[in-house]
Amino acid sequence: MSASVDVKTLVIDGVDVSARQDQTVLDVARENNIFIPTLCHLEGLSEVGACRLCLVEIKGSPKLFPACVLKVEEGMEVITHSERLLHYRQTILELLFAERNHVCAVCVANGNCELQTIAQSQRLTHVRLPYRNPKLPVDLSHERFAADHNRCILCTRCVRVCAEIEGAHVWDVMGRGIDSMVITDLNDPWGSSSCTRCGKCVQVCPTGALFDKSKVGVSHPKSPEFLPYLNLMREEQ
Amino acid sequence: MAVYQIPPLPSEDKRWRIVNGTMRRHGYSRNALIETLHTVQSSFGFLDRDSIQFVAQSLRVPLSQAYGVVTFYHFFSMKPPGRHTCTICTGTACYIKGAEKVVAAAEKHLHIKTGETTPDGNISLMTVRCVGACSCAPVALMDGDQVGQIQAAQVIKQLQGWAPHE
Amino acid sequence: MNSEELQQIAEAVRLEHEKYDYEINVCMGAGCLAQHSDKFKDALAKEVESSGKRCHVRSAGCLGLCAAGPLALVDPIEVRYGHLRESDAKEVIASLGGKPVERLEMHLENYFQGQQHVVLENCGRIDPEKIEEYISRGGYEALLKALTEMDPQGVIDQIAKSGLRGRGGGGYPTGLKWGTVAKAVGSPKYVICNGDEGDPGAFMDRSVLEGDPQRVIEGMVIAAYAVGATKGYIYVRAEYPLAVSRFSASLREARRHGFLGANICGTPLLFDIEIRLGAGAFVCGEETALIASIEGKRGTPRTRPPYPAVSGLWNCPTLINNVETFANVAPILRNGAEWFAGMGTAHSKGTKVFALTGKITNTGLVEIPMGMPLREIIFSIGGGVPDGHKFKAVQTGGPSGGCLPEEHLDLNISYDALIGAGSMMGSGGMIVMDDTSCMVNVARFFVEFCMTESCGKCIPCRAGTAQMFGLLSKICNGEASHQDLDLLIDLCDVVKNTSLCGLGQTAPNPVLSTLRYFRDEYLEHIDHHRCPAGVCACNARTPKAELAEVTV
Amino acid sequence: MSKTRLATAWLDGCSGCHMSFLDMDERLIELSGAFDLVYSPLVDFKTFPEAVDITLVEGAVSTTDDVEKIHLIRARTRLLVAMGDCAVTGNVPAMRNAFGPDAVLRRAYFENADLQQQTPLVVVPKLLDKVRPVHEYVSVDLYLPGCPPSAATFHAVLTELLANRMPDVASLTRFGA
Repeated sequence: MSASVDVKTLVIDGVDVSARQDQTVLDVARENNIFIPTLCHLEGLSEVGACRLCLVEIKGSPKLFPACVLKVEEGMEVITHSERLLHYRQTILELLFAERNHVCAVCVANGNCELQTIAQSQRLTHVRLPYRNPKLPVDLSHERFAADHNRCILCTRCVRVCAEIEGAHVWDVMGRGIDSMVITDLNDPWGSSSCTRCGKCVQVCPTGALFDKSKVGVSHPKSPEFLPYLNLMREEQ
Repeated sequence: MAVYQIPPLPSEDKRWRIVNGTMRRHGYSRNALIETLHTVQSSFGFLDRDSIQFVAQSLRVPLSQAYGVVTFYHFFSMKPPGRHTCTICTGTACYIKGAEKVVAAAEKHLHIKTGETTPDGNISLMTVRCVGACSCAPVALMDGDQVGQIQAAQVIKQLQGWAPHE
Repeated sequence: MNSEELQQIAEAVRLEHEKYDYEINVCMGAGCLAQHSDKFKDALAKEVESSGKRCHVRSAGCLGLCAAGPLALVDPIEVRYGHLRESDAKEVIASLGGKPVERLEMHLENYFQGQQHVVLENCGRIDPEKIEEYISRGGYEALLKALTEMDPQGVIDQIAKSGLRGRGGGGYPTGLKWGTVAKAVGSPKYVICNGDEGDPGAFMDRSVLEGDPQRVIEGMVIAAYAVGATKGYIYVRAEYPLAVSRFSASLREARRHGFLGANICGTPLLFDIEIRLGAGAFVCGEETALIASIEGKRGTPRTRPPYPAVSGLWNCPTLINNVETFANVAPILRNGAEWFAGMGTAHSKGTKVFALTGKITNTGLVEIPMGMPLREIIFSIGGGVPDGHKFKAVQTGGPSGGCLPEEHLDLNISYDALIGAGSMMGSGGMIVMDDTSCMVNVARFFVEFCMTESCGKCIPCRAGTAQMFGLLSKICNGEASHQDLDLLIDLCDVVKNTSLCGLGQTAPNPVLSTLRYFRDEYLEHIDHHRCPAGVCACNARTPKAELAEVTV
Repeated sequence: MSKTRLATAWLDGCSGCHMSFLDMDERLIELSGAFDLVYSPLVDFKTFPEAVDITLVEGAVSTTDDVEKIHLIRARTRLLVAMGDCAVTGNVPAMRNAFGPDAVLRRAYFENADLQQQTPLVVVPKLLDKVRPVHEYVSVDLYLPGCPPSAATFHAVLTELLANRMPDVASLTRFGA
């Protein structure tokens, strides 16, 4: 990195903070221990700005901005928590819970699920929207892992980690709209796909959609922390 | 670095050469995926596993990405079409002029839902989001020929005309 | 190609035309072709031959009133015929020099009075497949003028001064966009013409591409010169096969005449255009989704900034304008920015093409100066609502727009006025509804459209539109409560404010506008389980009735 | 001050919430001075009484019987608490929604039955097409997610409710807790 990086100062939730010009509001907020909920964002992967949970207000604009892709600007005044944002975040979480069959009580990720944790952090105690209860497959064909589409929130972390980090691009999204689904290869069973069995997708999956079969019935924490480190190692090489 | 080999044509079928021609014209560039899929569909009538795999591997596009593209665009079909196709426009102008009733009548007559083909493979019933002939609403494409100001009875009559003669 | 050569071509066409006393323009638009206008044209040509009359029969572009097709326009006597059959050819030719054929003639004084044709000036009057005919009507003069008399910044200044705003719906100032791309760092630069007219109920772009394709090419080349682009793409819906084939042929013609390729018009300008086919995805009208689609990927939008002007196709600076926007470029340079700015309102200049359809007497393409009251378009040009029915609403802006009631008919058409009333300009669909339409059902229709067209990338649009559709269906079926209505209104707010792209951000508009103007219809469905227009199958179901039908 | 009239009810659930409620153990005795238990599957009242202050409802609405019960409960209760994930979200009972009730009955009474394969038609109430959380039928005043909510959660919530305060549920429990 060149020595002459511009430094910007801005205000987040009333706190003066400084940032490098190439940083996002989310980066700076996290550096300063300001919690902004995210699901599709994961340090080490490209940003898609799709989960809309990190939307923040900027003073002077009626629009909301996703903090994960919002670059800092001099003098910017960011509000990360307000009644309005809380309501939007809760509703987005409700939409996620009602979209597929997230039965926390019998989910392999219960207690280690980012969706579940964020729902609690956003004070969500029930879902006003009718549950859609779609009939979705569970793919158990892989020797080590399994994919339960009932729990998938289409954050596409698996797609990105497989394409960007592992370089295999086995995962992608098929269909569109409410019928979208993550697939391996030509919608083949995971077990007979070109999967390299590296398991990165399982580690980055925020819910119980992708899991290690050996962890069924025991606690199944995910460890996506390897990503930034892995990227650093690559840059060094 | 290993030189990438374009996979051999899946069969002797001459249509594969047309498909290959499209890819060659675009220098086997990855961004020719959609153009090539159009060629496959216009040559074969639909896309199947083999054709998607052939195109994806020829253009060095990941299989899942190619499958994602095929299923994203509604113009692409992964089912072989019937001998005849009745496509009813469900754009706004057609909706206002009662296209829904025509669709319902056709579904009832053929005992299939839109997007399906009769079990004997004779007739496919489709809907389309606006063919841009809104002045003539409601509009249907009967085997590709545009018919304007359609009424249910008229469409049924045409469908009856397509019924196989024993 | 220089201006002398251009004049020679125009002169040759004029000389050719002087041989004739009459010219009959037979519409070869998709609408008329479907009604066999080609057979009529052949019959006409045969008849001319045998009659020995000095008459030229031309394959022309869209004449506007597709419902009355096949259509023909007789020049110079300005007689319009409709509903033509092969057998009518003899009579039409025989009448030349005498009285027009009464039984076929259409009397459309009101329809044309008040219209002002800029974009459509050639539509129906030239053979779209003959570049010479386009040139004979002033075609490519603007390009030559730009290349020989103006520098790129001068072109941008003219476009900016004209006040032209994007005709695809958003209304972004065109000059400003061009200026941004021109200043953007990076090469190559691209020019993209958005012909993905996905708005159901609109066919302006289709008619321009089929009826006057060279005009769009000229606009794109001028844009390329202005912003410094070397490569262009036009993205056309695969549902428009005729437009695709006409445009392909026109590209070849333009290349042959040196308007595309290297050294355009003898200058160092290098630019060429490639066609890319859409594949049935409304969301590809959104510029970042369209770019993804040209790159051969799923047409999912991405967050902006960066805007395509800075980082677009293959991360290079990219100018994206819609067909109608490009079609306005040549006339502006030809006639001057002041001429264009002289039409329209303070902030909406020029003309706008609308596809007038639905429950209206004269359905078809109309081009009117901005600022015209809706009432004039619907009741004067459009001839009002037929069959003794009562006007109820006019829908503009497609699935992103809204429905305006009677009391807003005196609104003057402009970008800002329409937004103020809860609708939007959109690409130009204008659908008239009468008392046989249920506004809740209309809202449900549009939400269903957005639901099936949602790309699925962001959750508010993906699941939000599906939930909105469910709630609207419940209302239509007469099964909803006031709580459901409140939930629907809340969802509209969330989807509008949190969706990633324009599709989701505007998807609630049809619901919000119908709620604003036709709330009583919603309440009628909820409180009394009945549909005032008799469209919805309200079966007055109560929770009790639901229990009774449960079986094991 | 008169004691709070408390009730608990059991729709389609596993009774785990009631078990967790009982897990309050000696704390239950401590709380019991403040309420009268006027109806509960834990005791032997036959009908749901009038003028109940607080009712904790366990379970989702999945039969015609549940629908009648929940409407009756709502009509006679001042503060209705959806207790546990089944009441709040539909949870495990709602997993049949993707398959439909027929598939469930076929599995239970035919495929897994060795003798007398038949669908029971009397005594057992009819299954609804879809299993729904309580708030889709009646308004709910407080949601207590968890499968089951822990005894500590129950204690904290009841302590607040009995003191006429609304508890801060989100800090105590979550879906699947």
